[in-house]
Amino acid sequence: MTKEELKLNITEWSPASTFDEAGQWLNINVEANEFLPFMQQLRHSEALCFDYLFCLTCVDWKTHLTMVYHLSSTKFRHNVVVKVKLDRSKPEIETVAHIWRTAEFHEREVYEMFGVHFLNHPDLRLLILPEGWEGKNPLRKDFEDPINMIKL
Amino acid sequence: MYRETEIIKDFSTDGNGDMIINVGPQHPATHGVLHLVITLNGETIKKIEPHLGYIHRSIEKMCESLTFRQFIYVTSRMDYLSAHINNHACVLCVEQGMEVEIPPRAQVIRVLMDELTRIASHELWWGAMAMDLGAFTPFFHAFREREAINDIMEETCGARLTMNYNVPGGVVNDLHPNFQKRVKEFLELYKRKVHEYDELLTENVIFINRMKGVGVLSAADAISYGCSGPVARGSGVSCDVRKIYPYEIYDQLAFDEVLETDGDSLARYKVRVKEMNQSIKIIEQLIDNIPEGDFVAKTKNVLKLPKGEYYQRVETARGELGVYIISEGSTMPYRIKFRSPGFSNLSVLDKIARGGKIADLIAMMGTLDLVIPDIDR
Amino acid sequence: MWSFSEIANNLHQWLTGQFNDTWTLIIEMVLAGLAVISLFAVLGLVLVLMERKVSAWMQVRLGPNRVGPKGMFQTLADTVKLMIKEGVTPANADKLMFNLAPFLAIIVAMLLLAPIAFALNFQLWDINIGIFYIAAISSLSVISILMAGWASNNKYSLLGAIRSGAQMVSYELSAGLSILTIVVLVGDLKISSIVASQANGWWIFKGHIPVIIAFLTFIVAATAETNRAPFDMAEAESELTAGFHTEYSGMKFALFFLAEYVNVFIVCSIGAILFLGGPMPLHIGNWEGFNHVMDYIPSSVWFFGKTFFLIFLIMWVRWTFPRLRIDQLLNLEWKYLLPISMINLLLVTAIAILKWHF
Amino acid sequence: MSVKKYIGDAWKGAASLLKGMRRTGYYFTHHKEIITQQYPDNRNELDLPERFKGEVVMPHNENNEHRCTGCQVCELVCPNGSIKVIFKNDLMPDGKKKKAIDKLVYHLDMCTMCNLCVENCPSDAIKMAQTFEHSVFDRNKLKKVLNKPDSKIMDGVE
Repeated sequence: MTKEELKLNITEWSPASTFDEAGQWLNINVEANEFLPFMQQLRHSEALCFDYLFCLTCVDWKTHLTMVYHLSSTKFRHNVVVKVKLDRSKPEIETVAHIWRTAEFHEREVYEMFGVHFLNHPDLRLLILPEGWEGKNPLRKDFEDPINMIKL
Repeated sequence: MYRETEIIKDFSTDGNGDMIINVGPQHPATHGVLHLVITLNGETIKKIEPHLGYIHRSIEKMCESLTFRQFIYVTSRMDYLSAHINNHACVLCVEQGMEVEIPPRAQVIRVLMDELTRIASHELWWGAMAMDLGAFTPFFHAFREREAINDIMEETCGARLTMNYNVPGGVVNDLHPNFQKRVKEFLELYKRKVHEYDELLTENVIFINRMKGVGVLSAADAISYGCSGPVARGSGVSCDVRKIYPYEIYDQLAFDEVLETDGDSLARYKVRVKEMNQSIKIIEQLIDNIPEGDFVAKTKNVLKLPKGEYYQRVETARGELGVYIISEGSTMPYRIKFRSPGFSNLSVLDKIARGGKIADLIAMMGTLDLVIPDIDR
Repeated sequence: MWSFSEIANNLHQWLTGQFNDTWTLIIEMVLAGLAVISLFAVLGLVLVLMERKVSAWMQVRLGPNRVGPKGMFQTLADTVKLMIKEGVTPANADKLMFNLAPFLAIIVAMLLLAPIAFALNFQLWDINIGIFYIAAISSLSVISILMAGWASNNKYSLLGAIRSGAQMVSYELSAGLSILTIVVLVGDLKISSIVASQANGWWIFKGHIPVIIAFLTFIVAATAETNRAPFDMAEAESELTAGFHTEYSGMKFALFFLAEYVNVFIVCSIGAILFLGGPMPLHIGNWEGFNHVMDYIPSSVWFFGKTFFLIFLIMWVRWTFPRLRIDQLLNLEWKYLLPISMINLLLVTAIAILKWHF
Repeated sequence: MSVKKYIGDAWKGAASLLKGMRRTGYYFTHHKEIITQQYPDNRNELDLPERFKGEVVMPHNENNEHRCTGCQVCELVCPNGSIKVIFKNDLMPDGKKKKAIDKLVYHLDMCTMCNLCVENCPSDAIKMAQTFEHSVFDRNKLKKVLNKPDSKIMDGVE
C-alpha cells in the first residue's frame, strides 16, 4: 500500500491518531493509552499485516520522550513509523513483546538506556549495562558521567 | 580432606539436576566477549540467557557529539567484518538529506567494495565456524582467499579491515590502478579453490550430521524475532534489502536472493556459501564496467542536514542494518540509532537452542554468525 | 646382524658374568625403567613435532621452524616452558585426586609398553596373556580422566570426564572385538606368537576382507579411545574449553599431553603388531630376491615404520574432519561398529575353523 | 531401514570422508602451496601500498622546515581528539610577533586512521606514513610531537 492508502486505512479504525508525511515513510502519532490496541490492529489486520518490527527505539526531546517503532510487512512490503509521546519524569508504555518477539530485547535496551518502563514485559532487566546502573539512563541528553565519558 | 558437599552444592542448583554453566565472556566458541548463561540438564540445553555489554562503547551516544563527516568512521567499529557496508549505510543516510547526486563511478565502486567485504566476511565466518566444529584445516584455507581480498582493500583504501573509504558524496580516493587486475586475480583464485569448500565441509558426512535438523527456526519465528540476512533467508523468509528496497545500483544488477526453506543450521550454512557465489557474480558484472568520471561529488565543507528524520537500511553480511538519524539542522545528529542485525539474530538463540546439546549450540552460534561489537555497539 | 635383541642378549650375558642373578635382575629392571622413561621423552618430543608439522602442511602453513634446524627443538623449548610454569591447583579442587590423575594417566601408558614387541625377540615382558593384558590395562586410562574431571570442581571438566567415560567404555567393545579376530586366527594371546604367526605374511593380507574390516574398526576405535579428533569429546576445545584438563597447568598438563601421545603410539603399535606384522618384514609369496632384500632391513625399523604410518593416518584424519557430537559418537559405535565387528568376528571364526586363511 | 540403504549410506559417508582426506593429503604433499609469510624475517621485502594508513607524520625538508601553518583544521576535524596544536609567538626580524606552532601533539593511541586530518589539511603539512610496528611498552610513548625541534614553517606557505 502507498502512504495515502495506509493513511486512509488507519484513519478508518483509529480516527484519533495524527499523521506526518514529511519523511520517506508514513509517521503515525498515537496516544500512549490507546497504543496497545493500535499496535495489535496493525499486526493482525488482514490488509495491513505489519509483521516485521525492524527498529524500536526512543528519542529524548528534553521535554518529553518519544518511542519510535519502525514497522514493515513482509507480505505487502509497506512500512510505517509509529510514534508515542511519553512523560519524561515517569515514562511508561505497554510492551509489544508478545506481538513481535524481537521487541523483548529491544525494549530491554530502551529500558536501560532511557528508563522507559514497559508494562507487562516478560523479563524487564538490564541487558547491556552491568548491575548498579538501574536508574541511570546513559542515552538521555542530561546524563553526565565524569569517569566514563570523554568530552572532546 | 574430601569436600563432597561443596562440590555437589556447586554443580546442582535447584535439586533437579540442572547445571548452570557460563559460556563466555572468555570462551573459544563465542568469538568475542559474549556471555551466555546456560541451564543444562546433562548435555541438553534447557535455557540460554545472553548477558551483553562487555564491549559496549555507546556508539550512539558518541555519534551525538560528532559531525556528520566524523561519525561515519566510528561505525566501522560496530560490525568490523563488514565495516565498509556500515559506512555505506551511514553515508547513504546522510546523503538523503544532502540533495547531492552521487557520481555513477562512486556508486559502482561502493557496490564493488560492498560485495568484496561480504565475501571476506563470509569467508571468515566459514573458517571460524569450521574451527568451532572441530575442523581446523578449513580455517586456513578460508583465510587464504580472505587475505587476497584484504590486500585489494589495503591497496585501494589504505586499510585492511576498517577501511573508512566512504565519504558523503562518494569515496575518499579513486580506485588504485591495479584494482581491476587484482580483483580478476582474486576471482580466478576463488574459482580455482571454491571446490575445496565442498570437499572439506559441505559434502562431509560428519559435518552434515552435525548441522542437519539442528537449531530449526520457523519462518514465522524468524519474522517475529526480527531476524534478517542469511538467518532469515535460511528459514525461507525473503528479506534481502538489496532486492526489496534496492539502494545504489543494486536494482540494475542481475543476482539472485538465496533462499533455503529448512530453517536449520545446514540451511543457513548453504545460504551463506551460495551468497558468496552471488557476490562473485555481481563483481563479475561490474569489474569491467566501471564508468569513468568523478569518484566524489562536490559537497560543502561543513555538512548540515535539514531538520528531519532519515532512515537507511542496507544489507550487511549479517543482515539488515538500519541507520536512523534525527537531525535538528545542526552539523551533528541529534540522535542516531543503529539497528544492528546481530542484536535481533542473537535474541533467537534461546528459542532455537532449547532441547539441543552443547555441541549443537556451537553449530547454532556459528551459523547465526554473531559479531559481538555489532550486538553491543 | 645388528639388532635390539642381540644387544639385549649381550648385555644380559655381560651382566650375569659380572654380578649374581639377583643383582642382574635389579640392574636390568632399572635399565628397562630408564629405557621406558627415555622412550617416553623421545616419543613426546617426536610426536608433538610430527603433529605440528603434519597439521601445518595440511593447513598450507610452514609449522614450527624457528627453534633449531627446521624447528626440531621446538618441543624441547615447549617442555622447558611447561616445566617452569606454575602448576596451579584450584582452591576448591579435591587436591589429592587432582594431583594424582596426571600421574595415573602416565602410569597406565607406561604399563602398556611392557608387552610390546619393538623388534624381533625384543620385549620387556613376553607375558602369555599379552593381548588380554593390553585390553585390560588400557581400560584403566578412563579412570584418570574421570578423576581429573571430577576433582577439578569445574563444570566443563565434569562434562568432559562424563563424555569420555561414556565414549571409552563403548569403544572398548569394538576395539576388543577387532583384537579378538586376530586372536581367533592365531589361537594364542602371547604377543611373540602373534608376531611369529605373521612370518609368512601379515594378517591384513592373509585374512581376506574380514580382517581388513577388523583393521578399519580397530583404527576408528583406537582414535576414539585415545580421545583424538574427530572423537575428542572429552576435550572438545570449542565446546568445553579444554574438557577434563581445563584446570591443569604446567607440568601436570604436560603429563596429560604426553600420555595422550604415548597412548596414540601404543594403540598404533598394537595395530601394527596385530594386523601389519609388527617387526616382521614384508614378504611377498615366492619372490625370493625381494624377500631377501626386505630381510636386511632391521626388524625395529619395520616396527617403527608401520607404527608411524598408522600414527600419520590418525593425524591425517584428525586434521581433516570436524568433531562428532556425543550422541552421534555413541550411535556410530552401537549402531554401526559393534554390529559390524560382531558379524565380522563370526566370519573370522568360520575362516579360522575352516582354515581358509593363507 | 532397509539393508541396501544402510550400506549405501555408510558407503556414501565413507566416500565423502575420503574426498576430504584427499584434499588435505594434496596439501600435505604440495609444499609450494604454502602461503605463510615469515614476518619479521621478510621485513625488507614487505612493500606496503602507498595509500596504507599507518600513522600521521609531518614531512620536513632538509632545512628542518615543515608546511604547517597551525590552522587547527586537523584538530577540529579529528573525531577522537587525537591531535592537539600548541602555539608560540615567533619574533619576526621586523619586530612583529607572529603566531606559529610550538608543538603539534599527536596521540597515536587514540587515532583510528580515518585520514580526515590529512584530507582536510589546507597546506598538505601532514601525511600518512606506511609504518605499522607501533607497539611499545609504555603508552606515553605513543604521544608524539610531529614537528621536529627548532623546525620552522617553510617560506611561502600561508
